[in-house]
Amino acid sequence: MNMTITESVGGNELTSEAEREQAQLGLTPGQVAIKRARRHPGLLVGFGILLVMALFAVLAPWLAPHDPYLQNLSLRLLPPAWVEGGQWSHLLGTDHLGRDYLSRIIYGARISMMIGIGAATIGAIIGVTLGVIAGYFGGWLDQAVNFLVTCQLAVPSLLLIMALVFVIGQSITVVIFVIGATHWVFYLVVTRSATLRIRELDFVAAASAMGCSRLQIAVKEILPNLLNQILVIFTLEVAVAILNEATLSFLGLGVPSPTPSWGLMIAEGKTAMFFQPWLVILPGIALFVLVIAINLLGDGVRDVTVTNRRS
Amino acid sequence: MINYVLRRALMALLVALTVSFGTFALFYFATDPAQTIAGEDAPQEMVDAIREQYGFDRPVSVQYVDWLGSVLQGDFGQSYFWKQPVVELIQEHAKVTIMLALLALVVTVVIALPLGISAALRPNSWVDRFALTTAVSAQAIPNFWLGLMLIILLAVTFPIFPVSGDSSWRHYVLPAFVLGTSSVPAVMRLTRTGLLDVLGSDYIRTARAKGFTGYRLILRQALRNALLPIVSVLAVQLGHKLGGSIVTESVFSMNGLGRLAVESIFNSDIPTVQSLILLFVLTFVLLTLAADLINAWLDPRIRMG
Amino acid sequence: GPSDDTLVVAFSKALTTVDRLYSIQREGLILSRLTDDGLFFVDPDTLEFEPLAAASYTWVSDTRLDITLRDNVRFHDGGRLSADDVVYTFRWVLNKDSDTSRGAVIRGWLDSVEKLGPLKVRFNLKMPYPMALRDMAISIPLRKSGTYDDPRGGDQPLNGIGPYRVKQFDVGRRIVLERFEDYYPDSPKAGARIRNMVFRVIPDEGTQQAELLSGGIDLMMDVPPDVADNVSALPGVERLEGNDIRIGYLTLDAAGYADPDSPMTHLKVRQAINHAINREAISRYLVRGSARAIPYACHPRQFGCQADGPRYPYDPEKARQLLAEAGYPEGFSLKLWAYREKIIAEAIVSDLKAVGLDVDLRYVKLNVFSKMRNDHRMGAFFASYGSGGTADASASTGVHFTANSNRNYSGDEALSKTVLAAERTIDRDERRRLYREALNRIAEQAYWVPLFSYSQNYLLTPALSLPVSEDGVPRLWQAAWRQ
Amino acid sequence: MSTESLLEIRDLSVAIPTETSTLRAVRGVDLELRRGETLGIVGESGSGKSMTALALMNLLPPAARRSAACVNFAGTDLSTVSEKELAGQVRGRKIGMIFQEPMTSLNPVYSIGRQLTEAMTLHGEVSAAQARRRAIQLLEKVGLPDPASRLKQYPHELSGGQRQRVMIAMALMNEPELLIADEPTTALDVTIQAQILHLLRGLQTELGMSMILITHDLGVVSRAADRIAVMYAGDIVETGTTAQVLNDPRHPYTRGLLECVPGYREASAHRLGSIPGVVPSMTGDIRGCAFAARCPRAAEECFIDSPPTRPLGPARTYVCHDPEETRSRSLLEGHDREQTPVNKPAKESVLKVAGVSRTFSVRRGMFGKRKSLRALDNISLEIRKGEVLALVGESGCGKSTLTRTILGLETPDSGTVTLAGRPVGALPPRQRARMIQPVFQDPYSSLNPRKTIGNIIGRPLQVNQLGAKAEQRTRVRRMMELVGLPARVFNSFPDQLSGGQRQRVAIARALILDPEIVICDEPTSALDVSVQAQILNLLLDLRDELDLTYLFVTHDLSVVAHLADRVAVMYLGEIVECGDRDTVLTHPKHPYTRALLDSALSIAPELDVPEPRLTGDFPNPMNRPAGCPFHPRCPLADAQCRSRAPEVEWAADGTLVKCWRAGDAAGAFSQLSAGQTPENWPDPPKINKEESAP
Ligand SMILES: Nc1ncnc2c1ncn2[C@@H]1O[C@H](COP(=O)(O)OP(=O)(O)OP(=O)(O)O)[C@@H](O)[C@H]1O
Ligand SMILES: Nc1ncnc2c1ncn2[C@@H]1O[C@H](COP(=O)(O)OP(=O)(O)OP(=O)(O)O)[C@@H](O)[C@H]1O
Ligand SMILES: [Mg+2]
Ligand SMILES: [Mg+2]
Repeated sequence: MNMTITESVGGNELTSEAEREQAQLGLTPGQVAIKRARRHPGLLVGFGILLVMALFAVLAPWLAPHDPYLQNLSLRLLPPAWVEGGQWSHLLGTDHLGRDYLSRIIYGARISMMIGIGAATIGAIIGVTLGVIAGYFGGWLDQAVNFLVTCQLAVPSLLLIMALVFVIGQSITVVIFVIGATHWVFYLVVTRSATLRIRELDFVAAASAMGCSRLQIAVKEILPNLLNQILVIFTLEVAVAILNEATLSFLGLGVPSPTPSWGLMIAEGKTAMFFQPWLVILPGIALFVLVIAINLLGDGVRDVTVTNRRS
Repeated sequence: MINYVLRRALMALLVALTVSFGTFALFYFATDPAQTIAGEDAPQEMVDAIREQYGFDRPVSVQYVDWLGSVLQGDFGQSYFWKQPVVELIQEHAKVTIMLALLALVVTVVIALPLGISAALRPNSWVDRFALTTAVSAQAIPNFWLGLMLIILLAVTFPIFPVSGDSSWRHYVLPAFVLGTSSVPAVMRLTRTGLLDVLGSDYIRTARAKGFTGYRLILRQALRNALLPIVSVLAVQLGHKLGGSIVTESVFSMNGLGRLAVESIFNSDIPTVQSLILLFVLTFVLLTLAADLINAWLDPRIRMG
Repeated sequence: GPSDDTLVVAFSKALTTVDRLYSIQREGLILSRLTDDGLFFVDPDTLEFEPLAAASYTWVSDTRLDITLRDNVRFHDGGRLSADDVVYTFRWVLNKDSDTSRGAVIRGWLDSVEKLGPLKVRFNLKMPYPMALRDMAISIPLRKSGTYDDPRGGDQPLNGIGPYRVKQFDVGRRIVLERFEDYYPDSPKAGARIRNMVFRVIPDEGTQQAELLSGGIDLMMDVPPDVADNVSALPGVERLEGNDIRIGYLTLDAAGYADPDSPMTHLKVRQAINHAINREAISRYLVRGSARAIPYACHPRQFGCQADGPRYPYDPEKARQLLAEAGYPEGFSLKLWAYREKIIAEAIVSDLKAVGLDVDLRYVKLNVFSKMRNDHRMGAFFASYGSGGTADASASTGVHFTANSNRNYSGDEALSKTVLAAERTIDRDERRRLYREALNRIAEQAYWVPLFSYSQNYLLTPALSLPVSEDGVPRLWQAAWRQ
Repeated sequence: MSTESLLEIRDLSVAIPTETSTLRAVRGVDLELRRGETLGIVGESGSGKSMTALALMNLLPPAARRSAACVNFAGTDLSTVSEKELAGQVRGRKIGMIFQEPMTSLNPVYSIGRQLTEAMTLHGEVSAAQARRRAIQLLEKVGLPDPASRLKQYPHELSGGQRQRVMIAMALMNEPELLIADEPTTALDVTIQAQILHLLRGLQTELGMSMILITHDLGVVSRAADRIAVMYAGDIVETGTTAQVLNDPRHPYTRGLLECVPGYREASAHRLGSIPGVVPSMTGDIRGCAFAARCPRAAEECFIDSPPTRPLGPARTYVCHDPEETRSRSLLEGHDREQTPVNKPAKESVLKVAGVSRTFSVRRGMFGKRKSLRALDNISLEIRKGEVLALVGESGCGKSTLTRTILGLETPDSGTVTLAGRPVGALPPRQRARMIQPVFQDPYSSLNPRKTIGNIIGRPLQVNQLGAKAEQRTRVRRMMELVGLPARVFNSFPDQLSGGQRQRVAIARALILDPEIVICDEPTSALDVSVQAQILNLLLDLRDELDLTYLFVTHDLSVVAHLADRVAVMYLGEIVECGDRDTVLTHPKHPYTRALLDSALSIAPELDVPEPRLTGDFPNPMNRPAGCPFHPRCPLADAQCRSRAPEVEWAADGTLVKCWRAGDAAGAFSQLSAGQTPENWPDPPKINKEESAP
């Protein structure tokens, strides 16, 4: 079956005019990337936002005004402070159980990032391993991997995730593993095709001529050349995983309550969305900003690390 | 070619069997469908009776083989939960989803292709930047949230469209838009990079050296090449929309396959889940096969090797 | 709306069949009260079981019940109800192959049915069974003789004897009812005012609200209190509130099924948990309306729900102290399972965390929940029970504490004997005594944390008047348009 | 030939803004072209040849900016004409263009016929039928048999040479006045190159076109061009007639380039000349002469002032300060090689290939069946200690597969490769690695771009666990010194090195394990002549110093003549001739060898493009012809050749030949050189041969 994910991710064109130019500039690939990054507004903005949000996530216990789990049933459903009926001690109001919404949103960044990074890491491990194996060893291994990919693609991934979470049970770990275990195709497709291309390159032949084992070649020669692309996919997959978690939680099969997950908060706010719209709008915005920042960063990384072809 | 199609069909079947056995086993070990069938407050006698009646007390392999046997005879079974032949159930729900998916595809194509093409024609221009911004934002907006916001805005605050349901064309506007925009970024980017690649290729330079310019260059030389990856991605997107309209359907309370699938899962309605998976897998494989065949028709290299 | 004399009601879940004999859903019950009559019915005000299609009944002995039918009851197809139809209906239910939803329950106590005359029927019971009338009232609608002969059913979706007849049934979408003009006028349910009723399936609550506001539906049931508060504040919406016989409770694994070393096997721990949960606040702020905290393992409106065993007021200090005494000064980890009312489950979790327990909320779907519960793999779970609308402690206390019940996590044999005895006795005083004994035992041992009774919230258009019932099941045949 | 000027370019510049600065790809080029004349533009890669050509028709990449004082083409100034007019009137009508890459220059999804005819119908003045007739006629003319049925074919069904013919036909559809051919033969095999050049030459004369022929191959221009412009770093540094420039080069760069070509001076007796460094990229402010940094004659002024244009006669100029004080300085530090190791006494063989065959199974297209592809067919070969064995053959004949098999990277289906008495397959990889090492063709793909140079060179030591870390480092440094790499690149990445430097890295990596045998698979074919010369010199020096044995794969016979001791000629997976260099090159016995020799273009301004003796393309190895695999292209083939494959034979002078008519061949060839055509030589392509000498 054809691989159908074809969006291009920083392909290493190993020979190009511009490389020669780079050569004469005498910069290492890393230096070139940094130099380009400095002039890439999307990347800078994305990185900036992400940095702030990551800070919030890490420092949540100190930055959040309240305990995100602390309920006060007599202060339920307060609107944000600037709306009539709001209180300044609860800047963004409270939820159904009288928990401080701002604190929950701040802690939500933690959950989202944890799940995003966790799931993307698991996906990367699975996808890259399978991709390199399929690409480098080929043959029946490739066929087997191909079969797995078809299975994975043919079943709507959300459905699969929901079924798995439903059956295994809801917890953050399960969500991370299930999302990770269903989001490796992109890694696989890209690393497989890159491996296929790289394995034909002469330096791989040179490595086996000097006595490297196949494993050494896969790990030491091929893998380093995939890192850029893996990094780009990783960032994009973090965003995808975050959105997936939110969607899952929204549908009631994500992280368990009372964990402050943005998707869950939207789901909980949904019943009241016509009357307390902020319950839905605020976590949505948080989610949007985080994901857009990650995507900007990912796109940026792709732009600056791609070895340029003729423009 | 027949060979090829057969090979693909076999693959689809294998995939479907693998996946369906997986789900079967999972559900068997983790849920009690009898209770859902009986309902929350059902007395225990009732639950036990149901369990026995449906044969849930038999070993998983027996149940699976049983199911498979009847499927092979063309009988997809009776839904545990809906107490209706699964085939009928699917037929009923498929209408909504097919409609929704096709409309969404139209939305995607109508937004993504012109954007992608104009961005590729003028890289780094404001159109390009606009397209890119659209893509990045559309990618970051949670789909379900967009749906909710649209409901708040266009169904409640300004009641232009109905909040939910699937009984008239107006019910489909918002969901199709929401579902359609979800694949705009991918398709748009692909169109853009694909067309850029083509426009930067040697044969386009040849065409220009022959005297082609402007729209004739695009239409008569570049389009067909640029279409190849788009056909594939659209097929995949359509496949995912058919099966994956879960979120949209639940936000807009539409009675389609996605919702059916979710409810069947929630209710451990195994015959329905199984049949749906079979359906999704076959649809997906057929769509990608169709895309491959279209591509083969478009591209002689694929056709003849 | 009143203009076309059509009442549109929202259902959250789709009905799979309109035949009550083959469904157990609550929606089915609501619908069935319109389309079907049984021999008896539950009086919405007193919650007593009264004759409906039956004109009268007599207990010939503890195990023999004779019933005389009304002579003017017609099926929707015009046929008259006769003893043959009643005998056919019950024999069909008793027949194992018929696979009706209630068959197993009825077979548990009913031995046989005989026709004594054109309008006279005799029921032979296997044992004394006080809930016989309830079962007939709630679960056995009368069917015309021969209804199930044709496996596909007739061309009509349902041939009942209720005040409304089914006109159209789109599975998963809507059900259209029409007033049955030949309904027997001496029925307590006679005199339906609204001509047409439509039940639309709208699973999503937000959607239901929007539809209500825009006039798409006239009535919304089971409205969460928050929503009811919010929506009723808007013009054009009315809110109704009524009792519900449903109760919420926490079951603790006192028997140590899931884990023999579970802290739940300690009485003090169970008592601590009872003290830790602020039922008053939860019922006041979260359940609201007529909801009240309940002290014992039954709904106060149920027959037999009178006890004087220990009560456990909200007292976190005491709870901590009890935990320490039980050997858990630092608390312990606990999985709390739940499948409905997530907010309440969360509130409970929060209360338990406050006394130092590390609680992991496992909120799952019913089929997973019941698998876990039936396999006795839960340490503690939050659940609710509606007693099938029955105002009798047998439906709550009985169901949860008999030895062979999967819901019973007490492992208390003696208790089980007590409740069983109460179910086999016709004598009302003896039954009261037995239930008091059982409820006191449960309270002493703190097998449960009885939480609260529920209330029902309805949202409706102001044009509609709807009397609320005591059991939480809306009596739509009494609905009418305001002038 | 008229002397009327067709094209006059004054001060043409092209600037390409890059991320960091502006690249000045073309800097004030002046050119003139008369009707019917062929102008050759030569220069190393990156010197701006293509940009100049593209600038003429304004087909530059979108970012590039063009400026010119005037581009006067047949009376119109192309620099001021609108894009619309350019597209409608000039491109494809008055100026035709052929590009370097025949593989990618045709649109893969449209048929040949459509692509040919639309070149005419696009401009709207001819009917489809007329265009079709013309297409068929032209395809016939460019030597594609059965042209009518070709029209339905798609580019991928044609070989590279055939595609290039289609490109030529396409460019000629509207009978342009000027044909620009940008490296039309670079990607093709020598035999095909000769055919294409000959074809172009003939067509040009027949149609009275002018032509700009862009190439980096001095041999090609020397034969095909009337006049030459030598380009360096975006500027023309010397112009004149072909004979003038090649026989009496004035610019140090031109002279340097010529010295670098193997065989320019008498074969193999000398080290090649070389130009140090690489073509600079012209960014930012440029002061002085662009060549100064590499010029052996550079004086102070060269670094400060732009060099003046010095006229030497009509249309003969060069751009150089030509400093007085360095006039005596020789361009060549090149010294004669101390000893000429030709015909050293044959030593014992170190590597033996015996009856090796290898068949691949490949699937073509989505619906295709697997087919077998016979890449190596019963190959036997022997490499002796200390010699250079050159392996020549056209692309796809299996050279690389053979080297990979020898290296043990590919397992043969049958036959054995014996290294020091043991089969390679049985040797533990590390032991094998210490005896035999490769140097590959593409210096860009043969180094892992993610590793530093030091790392790359030291990696074999690491893998084979030879020596401690510190020791490895010293060995790497010594090795770098030996191959002439500056120590400062130790921590650089391959990206930061030029092609020549990279190839040195590859050589260092191969040599660090002290192997006996080095397998060089076209180590210089991706490099410019100036760099090729450096590498060839280095390889020969190393051989003498380290007593190495080389298997040198190449398709360039002048390289073979320069360095080989023995030559093996390969055709379609078979060795068809193998023997001492001098014997093989002077008395070829196999008709294929002979054809290869004919096609190789040495620098000889006085000679014309030779008439190709070999028709047809290198066959697809998936459809091997029956009988002698060479017979469809062989001028001498007879019934026997068509039906039975020839056996290996040993000629009296110790050469191995695989040809039924090897005996006759020698005779046939000598007759040929006398100008007689044997019966069975095919007719050369039908084009008008009346051409005037340059
Ligand atoms: N699309 C492009 N974008 C940026 N720089 C380019 C582009 N194409 C070519 N260049 C640069 O312009 C300069 C001249 O390129 P040009 O292609 O004219 O060289 P050339 O002499 O034709 O070389 P070759 O023999 O490799 O074809 C080179 O430095 C090259 O790197
Ligand atoms: N791994 C492979 N699978 C299938 N076919 C192959 C493989 N390797 C080589 N071939 C085919 O074998 C034939 C010989 O290839 P090889 O690379 O040895 O030729 P070559 O003489 O080195 O050509 P070039 O001069 O282009 O490098 C070619 O037709 C090639 O397509
Ligand atoms: Mg060029
Ligand atoms: Mg090769």
